[in-house]
Amino acid sequence: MKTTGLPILNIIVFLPLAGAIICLLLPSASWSSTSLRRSSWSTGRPAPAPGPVSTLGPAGIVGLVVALLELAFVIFLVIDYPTSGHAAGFQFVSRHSWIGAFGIDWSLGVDGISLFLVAMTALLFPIAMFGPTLRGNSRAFMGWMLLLEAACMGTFLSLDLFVFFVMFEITLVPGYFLVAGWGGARRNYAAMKFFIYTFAGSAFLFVAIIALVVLAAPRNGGHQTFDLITLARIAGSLPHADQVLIFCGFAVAFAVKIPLVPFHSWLPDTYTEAPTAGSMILAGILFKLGAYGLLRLGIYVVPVGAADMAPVLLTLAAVGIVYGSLITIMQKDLKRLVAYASIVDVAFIVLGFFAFSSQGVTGGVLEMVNHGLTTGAIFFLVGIVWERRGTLRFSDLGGLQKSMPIMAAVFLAVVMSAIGLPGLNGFVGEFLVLVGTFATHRWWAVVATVAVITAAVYMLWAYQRVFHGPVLNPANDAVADISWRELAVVAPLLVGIVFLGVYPRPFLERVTPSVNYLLDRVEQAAPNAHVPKTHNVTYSLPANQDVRGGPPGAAGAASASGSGGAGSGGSSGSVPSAAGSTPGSATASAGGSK
Amino acid sequence: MNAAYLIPALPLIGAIVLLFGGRRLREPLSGWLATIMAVGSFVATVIVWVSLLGKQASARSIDKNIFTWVPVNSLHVNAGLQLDPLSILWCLFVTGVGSLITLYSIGYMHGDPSFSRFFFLLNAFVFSMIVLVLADNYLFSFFGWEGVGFCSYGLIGFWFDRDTAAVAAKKAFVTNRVGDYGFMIALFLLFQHFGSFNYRDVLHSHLSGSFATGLALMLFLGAVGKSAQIPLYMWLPDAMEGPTPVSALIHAATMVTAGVYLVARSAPIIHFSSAAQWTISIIGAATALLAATIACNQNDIKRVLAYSTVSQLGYMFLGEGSGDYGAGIYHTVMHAFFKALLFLSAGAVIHALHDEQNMKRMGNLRRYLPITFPAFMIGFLALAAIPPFDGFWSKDAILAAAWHKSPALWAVGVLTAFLTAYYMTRQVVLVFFGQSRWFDHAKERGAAGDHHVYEAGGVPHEAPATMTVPLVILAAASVLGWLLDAPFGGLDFINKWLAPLFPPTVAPAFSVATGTKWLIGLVSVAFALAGLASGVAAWRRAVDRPRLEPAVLEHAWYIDEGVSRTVAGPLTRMANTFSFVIDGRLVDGLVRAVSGSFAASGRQLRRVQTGYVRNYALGISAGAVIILFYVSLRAGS
Amino acid sequence: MSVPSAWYLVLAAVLFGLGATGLLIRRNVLVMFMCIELMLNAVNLTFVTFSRDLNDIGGQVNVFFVLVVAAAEVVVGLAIIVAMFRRRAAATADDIHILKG
Amino acid sequence: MSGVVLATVSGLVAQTSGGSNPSGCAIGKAGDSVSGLCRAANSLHISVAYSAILPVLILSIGGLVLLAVSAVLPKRIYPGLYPVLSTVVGGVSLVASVWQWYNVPGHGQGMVEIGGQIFFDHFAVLFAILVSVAVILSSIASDSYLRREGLDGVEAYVLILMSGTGAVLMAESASLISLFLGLEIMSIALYVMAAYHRRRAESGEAGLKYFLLGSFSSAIFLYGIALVYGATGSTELVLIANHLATNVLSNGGVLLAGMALLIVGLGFKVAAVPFHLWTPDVYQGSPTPFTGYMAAVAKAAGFAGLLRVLDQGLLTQQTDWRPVIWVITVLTLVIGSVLAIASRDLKRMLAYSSVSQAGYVLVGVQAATGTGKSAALFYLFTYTFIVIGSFAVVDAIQGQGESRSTIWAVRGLSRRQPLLAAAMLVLLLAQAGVPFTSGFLGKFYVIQAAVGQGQYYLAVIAMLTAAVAAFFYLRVALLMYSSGVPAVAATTPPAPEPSGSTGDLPYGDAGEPTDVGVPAERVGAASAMTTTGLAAGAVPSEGGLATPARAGGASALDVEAEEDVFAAGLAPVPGLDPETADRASALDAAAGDPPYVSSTNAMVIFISVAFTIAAGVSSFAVDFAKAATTLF
Repeated sequence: MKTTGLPILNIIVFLPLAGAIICLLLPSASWSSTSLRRSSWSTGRPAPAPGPVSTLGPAGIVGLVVALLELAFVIFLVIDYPTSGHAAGFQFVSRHSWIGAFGIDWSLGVDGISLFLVAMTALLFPIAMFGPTLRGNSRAFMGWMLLLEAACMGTFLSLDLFVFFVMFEITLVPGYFLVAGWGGARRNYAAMKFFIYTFAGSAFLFVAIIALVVLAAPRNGGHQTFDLITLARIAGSLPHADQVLIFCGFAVAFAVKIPLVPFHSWLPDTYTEAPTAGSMILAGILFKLGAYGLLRLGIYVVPVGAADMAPVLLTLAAVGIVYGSLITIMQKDLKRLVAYASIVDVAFIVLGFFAFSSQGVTGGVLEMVNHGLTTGAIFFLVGIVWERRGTLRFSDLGGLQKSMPIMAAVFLAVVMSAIGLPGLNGFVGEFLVLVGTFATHRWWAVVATVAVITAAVYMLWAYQRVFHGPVLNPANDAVADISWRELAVVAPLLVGIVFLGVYPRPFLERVTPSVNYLLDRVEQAAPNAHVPKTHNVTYSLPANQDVRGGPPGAAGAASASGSGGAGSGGSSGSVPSAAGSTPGSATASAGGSK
Repeated sequence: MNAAYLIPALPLIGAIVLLFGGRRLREPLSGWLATIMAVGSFVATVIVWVSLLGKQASARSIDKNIFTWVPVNSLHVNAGLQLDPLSILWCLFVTGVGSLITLYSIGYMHGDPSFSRFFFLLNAFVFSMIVLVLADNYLFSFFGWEGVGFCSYGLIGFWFDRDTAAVAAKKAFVTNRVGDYGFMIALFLLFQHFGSFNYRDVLHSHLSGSFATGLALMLFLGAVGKSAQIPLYMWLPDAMEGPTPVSALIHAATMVTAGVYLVARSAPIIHFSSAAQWTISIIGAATALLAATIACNQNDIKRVLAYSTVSQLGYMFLGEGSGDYGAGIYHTVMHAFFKALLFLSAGAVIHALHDEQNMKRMGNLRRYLPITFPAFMIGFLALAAIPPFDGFWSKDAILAAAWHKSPALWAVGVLTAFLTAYYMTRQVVLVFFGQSRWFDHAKERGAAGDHHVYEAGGVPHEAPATMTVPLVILAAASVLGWLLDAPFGGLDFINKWLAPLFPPTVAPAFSVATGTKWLIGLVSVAFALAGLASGVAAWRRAVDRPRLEPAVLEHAWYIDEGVSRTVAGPLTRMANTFSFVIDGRLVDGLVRAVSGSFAASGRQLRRVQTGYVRNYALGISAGAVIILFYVSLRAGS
Repeated sequence: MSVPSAWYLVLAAVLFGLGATGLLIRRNVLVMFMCIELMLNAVNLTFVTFSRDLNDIGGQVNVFFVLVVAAAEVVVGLAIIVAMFRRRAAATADDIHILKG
Repeated sequence: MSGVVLATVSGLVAQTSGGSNPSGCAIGKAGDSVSGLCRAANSLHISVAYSAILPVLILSIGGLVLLAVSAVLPKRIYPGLYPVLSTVVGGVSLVASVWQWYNVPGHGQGMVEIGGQIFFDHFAVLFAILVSVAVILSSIASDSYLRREGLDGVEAYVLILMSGTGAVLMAESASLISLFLGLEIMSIALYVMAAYHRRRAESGEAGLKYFLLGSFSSAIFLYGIALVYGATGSTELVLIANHLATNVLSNGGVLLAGMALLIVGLGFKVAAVPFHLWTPDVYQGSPTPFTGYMAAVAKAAGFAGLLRVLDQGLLTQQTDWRPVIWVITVLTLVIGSVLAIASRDLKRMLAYSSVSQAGYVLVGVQAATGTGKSAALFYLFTYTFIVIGSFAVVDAIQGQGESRSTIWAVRGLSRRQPLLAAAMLVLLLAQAGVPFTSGFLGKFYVIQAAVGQGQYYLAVIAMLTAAVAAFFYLRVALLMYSSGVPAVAATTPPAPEPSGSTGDLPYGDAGEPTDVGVPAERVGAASAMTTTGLAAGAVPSEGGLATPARAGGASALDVEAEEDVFAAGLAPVPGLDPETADRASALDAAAGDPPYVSSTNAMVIFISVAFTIAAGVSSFAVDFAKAATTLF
């Protein structure tokens, strides 16, 4: 790795945090000068006497600089991420003891799965922070946003279950205040519901993590550890029922966060009430925390439990797709419709993960990124409509294409991405998920494919009711088209949407080895998962990251042949192998072709 | 053979330029750009075709890999082109007809505020269609397949401020998506079974019957959606809300034949399943007949042609299902010529009458439209299958194949031929003969404030040259095109050209006795003439003949309404129930009930906190007693 | 002949119960307070009984502690009661329930 | 009530009982009382390990010195001196405790000192540190309150020091009798502290209630001691444990009954359900800084006693008491949180919240393992800072006469006092258990203890309760950060119409006197109220204010009645508490003047917040608590 010496992951996590602190320390002149009650903590809506639009101000400048610097670091990371040798394990690992009494390390690492989530986060945040018109207290807004960014990065990059949980939980606080501080009319209700619902879900995650750690401790020489890799190695030797229960604990928490269908009812309220920036981040990134957790904690750590519960989750996902589609069709409000549509999209992610085929899982990962781009863009555009018109009810809209043709075109492109038009990103992810699912769980895929019809129904109906038809409401007659600034803001997302649809190869090349490695592990640990032997790709792991329990070289398994640091190397929380461990020389080819 | 890249590249470049710079290019320029790109694509196709001609019949296939699209382990999909006789044939008429129609549109779309958007979509359509036919694997074809669907959506809803257009566009897309559902399932099956989507890998395997049936039927479901067959045909008549050139290009000549292409391409799969073949031919025949009956009683000039398109597509599937892919494709090409001609002529008529589409308000236009009228007549005769025009020959080949398959299918085909001649005659009579009924209506519209009509003096005028030139070219093609595959004199170019793709193992040759062939031809001519005669007889004088225009036909057998009532209605109600009752009251209600129960129990528990010391002491005592009781149980045991 | 120690214990328990019951049913703060004293003394009796039973002086010594503590409680308790009811006519415990809910 | 005397005497006398009672010797053998007395007399000469009771000595002597100083000095000349002195005493005690920490005898294993009455171990020292810290913080925090309320004088600080003495004694006690003594020393001082505000009826009521019920529970506790004594023949925990470990009890019922009564008595002190009933009333009525002290110290000492009794004396009986504690834990967790949701008074809410927090400590207690104990210790230690800090903030918000005490008093705090609001936010989030606060690590620790014992259900219940509890913490946070700008009632925002009259109903966080952006006719009443409220000062008269505020509240309720269960608490519930609701609204309207935060208060708040965050992100506090019990 070229970036030895530069603790890039730590920078990525701490930079926004530092930015947030700087924002909070700034003098409060930027917001107390304006008329007090109206401006600060205002609703962010175009009020009758609209609250003053915040100029960037010092906080905005800090936020902008930090967010862009963060983006630069992440781009650097993506470029630097090794593709040769099909690196599958965690790269750029950084590990420091944190709370030694509990065996907690501050441990970060990135692999192909998290790499693009990090990239998407870094891309989406500046757009969300500076795209929508900000009303109200810019200082607090920037502070919360940067804090949220730090927490999201921390979640994606953590290699320690404690760090993961802590970061996962802390996202709620800025999320809560963003909704409550800048949201719509029912913001308090929505924020409270969001917080408490997900907080309650996390209870299970919390207990499951601790249970895993406690149960694993005796098998780790009595040392309690939260290290992901070590736990993954040990978890396989736990009793079967324990693994299943632990997985269930994970699954409940993540199902709430994702959200899977019976646990989704916080979502429409929250997304509808959140400010535009909040919706973008909530839908674009916070969803993914749950999905990512399901993959990283659920499938990676306790594959046996995941395999056992896969039918349940697949069913929930399939049901969610159909059910979500039906509900979405009937929505009467554009933002609410988009929020419900997200339920369908994320169900695809889960479907792909639990298909346990490399196409499905890769597709799921791609869907995570896709959904971030698409939903981020769509919420941004919805926000523009809202700023212009002050309403999102379909009955109030219609015929907007006449006055905002460019907007309509951009919106259509994003809508088509959501529908899954080939050539745009949505299709590749959706197709991979479905084809992967079909290979292992045919009938679930057959049900889920219905979404290709229903997505078209609700998305196009929504588009029709907003942009098509005669202008019946005079207020829709002279609406300003999307401005150059807004166009520039949404352009990166559009580029991403098209690029990932036309040429997803750079993405897939980095993701696939990690996914193969993951599935290889599932296959080893959980024969009941019935992983299809469709992957025939070599990959290499950095030393000390081999987590398969079996003896090295068993059944074509990859094992770090350097083997000095293999196995228990990364466990107990002393000072670690520092940033950037050397790539293991071992390669392995798993399985034959079909 | 790098010209191959130019075939899709030129329209793509055109589309991109028009997308970003269309508003700057403005009126005629963007139209011309699009036309040039389409023509360039056509030229490139011709070059490729010529180079293929120079090769051995068996070696006529060029693969061009552009880039790797989706690589995930064993799933390895390239964006690659495969130039073989079938794809080049399709490409030829797509780009050819496409060029003509693009040219025509420059005139037709004159003055439209969204002029460049139209040409962007046209170029994008041509690009997508080229990808569809040139792709070397099913998934990349699907890319084009959906691309044409998107362009179709954009073009049907081109005049978005009409509610009907917006609804029709959405309906077309959604209906197509139902077909795509089948296509996607077929793709999954392909991957699961072959681990590949490449035509080269897929189409040379031996398949078991049941798998082949499933796969073929799923593919055919895709084709049904795209090509407007029963039960997914309803979108096509509604699609006439789009500008007429769009109807000509997309909804008559090219896009709707994608299904025909797909079936032809998948012939090596289909031939393993006789069930699938029967399904295809029966659906084709049934669609042909059903649509023909409906067409007999439509008053909108374009809707008649639309139903006629559905009907003719049915013929094509009948031919393919009967095993004569050559016949089906022959008819596809011929149909592209004459139906494009008919639509463009109809467009000229509409143009002349300032967007009047109701045939009952036309009449006697032959005097005013000197070029359009003969063009339309040629198209009419071709469609009505009057020899020696195009339609006769290709239809004859299909009917022969149908006869071979089953006389019943043939009978349906012949009946359809009769109806075809009848409704086309009706149309011609109503539009071009009889009284001038448009004049009154023009005056009415003028009085009603439609100054455009009023200022034009109310007199229909012939279209500009950009519109008439394509008419003339297409008319010529409709007269002479049949020579491409004439059943005699060794002129069956198309059959020979396609022979490497449909070897006897895939499409077993059959022979119909020469006498029978003659008989079939004569019978169909007789029926066509009968239809023509009865049409003239019925409509020469009258404009309204209620007995021949039952409402049931005017409403297309009430199938659309029936579907809305039996499928859409309950579905909507179900969705409504789901979203407002189950989701709102049950799922969310449960959440609210839980949270509410906490709040409520809090309020109830507050009553325990009375503020009286004795009550508190009682609470402590009660707690103590309970614990004492518990330990006494333990001590006792 | 000596009385079995169990009798003392039962007596003490009854006294304790009486004290507790008194606290629960009486309204007068002073009476309630006396009930608590009664409970404490019941405990003292228990201590002494056990002390005798176990032949252990410690139990008896404990009684002294309890007496001291009870005295201290009396001092503070009465002070609070006096302060509280200096501005009220009635002196029942039920009169003080501003704080509730 | 000299700490020295008490400690020494208790040491002496306990020595007698301890000396006379080697295990099992008493039963059957006729040792006469005379010889017992003789031995008692002899043992007057036993050496007293003063180092073991250093904090007790310092705190009690310090209290006496304070009294003496105040007697010598002319009255009210140096009112600022007493808090300083009290803080100094607390500081000395803290230093002594820290010294103790590094000089625990028995190679860090701890030892029983002073005739089996006093434990000198890390556990005790940790509590000594805790109590010293609480004494320091409360002394500082009390100053501004007492001066504002005109109550300044030496007595308050003497009481703080004395109750601290008792609390430390409880934690150090090695016998049930010294535990009882410590409990009484602490409690009696606390009764007085509760009733300290002479002019507030609530304060007197709180004192009286606390006194009556506290005495009642003390009696029960004492009876428990007597029964345990009867069953095991000793009051010393070590001897009890030895006895139970080596003998089969003939009278197990007596022991169990005694155990039950001990649990009741200590459960009262820690405010575990169902013995919590006094808590809200007393916490609400007591002077605010004292409430914080009470919540920190009394609870900690109660838990220290509970841990001593259950985990040391009666560890062998854990199969008997663990189910009891389990049920109490669940009840405490759930009922505490649920009641807090319904509560509208800040102090009362925090009281219920402290009940709920006690539940988490109980989770650690009932695990009955080393992890459980250190988890409980850690929780208590961090909670001390959180709760004292929280009440210090509440004190600042309440103002003169504790007049602004409902949760609506914090509305808009972020604008008026941003730093205060931020501090309160941190403390609230810590109580809710949000990461990067000590509260989170505490929950983490206790849950770990529970899970280590296989108590998955309890762990899940506890964490779900945390979610419920998050509601009322966040409600306060939300009010602090809400602007008072009424949001609109419609589910979607209205079109930007110039008039702006579309549905500007107060909503959700309402019950608020609407200020800006509301049609004039609606503002009228509210602004009238505002001025009246300002004029009327702290306590508004009833008539003029009731109507408009209730109208606002009702309309808010109409909107939210349908579905806003989550936001329900944000509007006053009509009919329940109109008086407080009205007053709160009026006061909020009048709350133009930001709450006054004295520098001493600010110091306390800062220390609390700093510790809460520092302990949440680093491991020192965890290591500390772990050391306190691994060496136990």
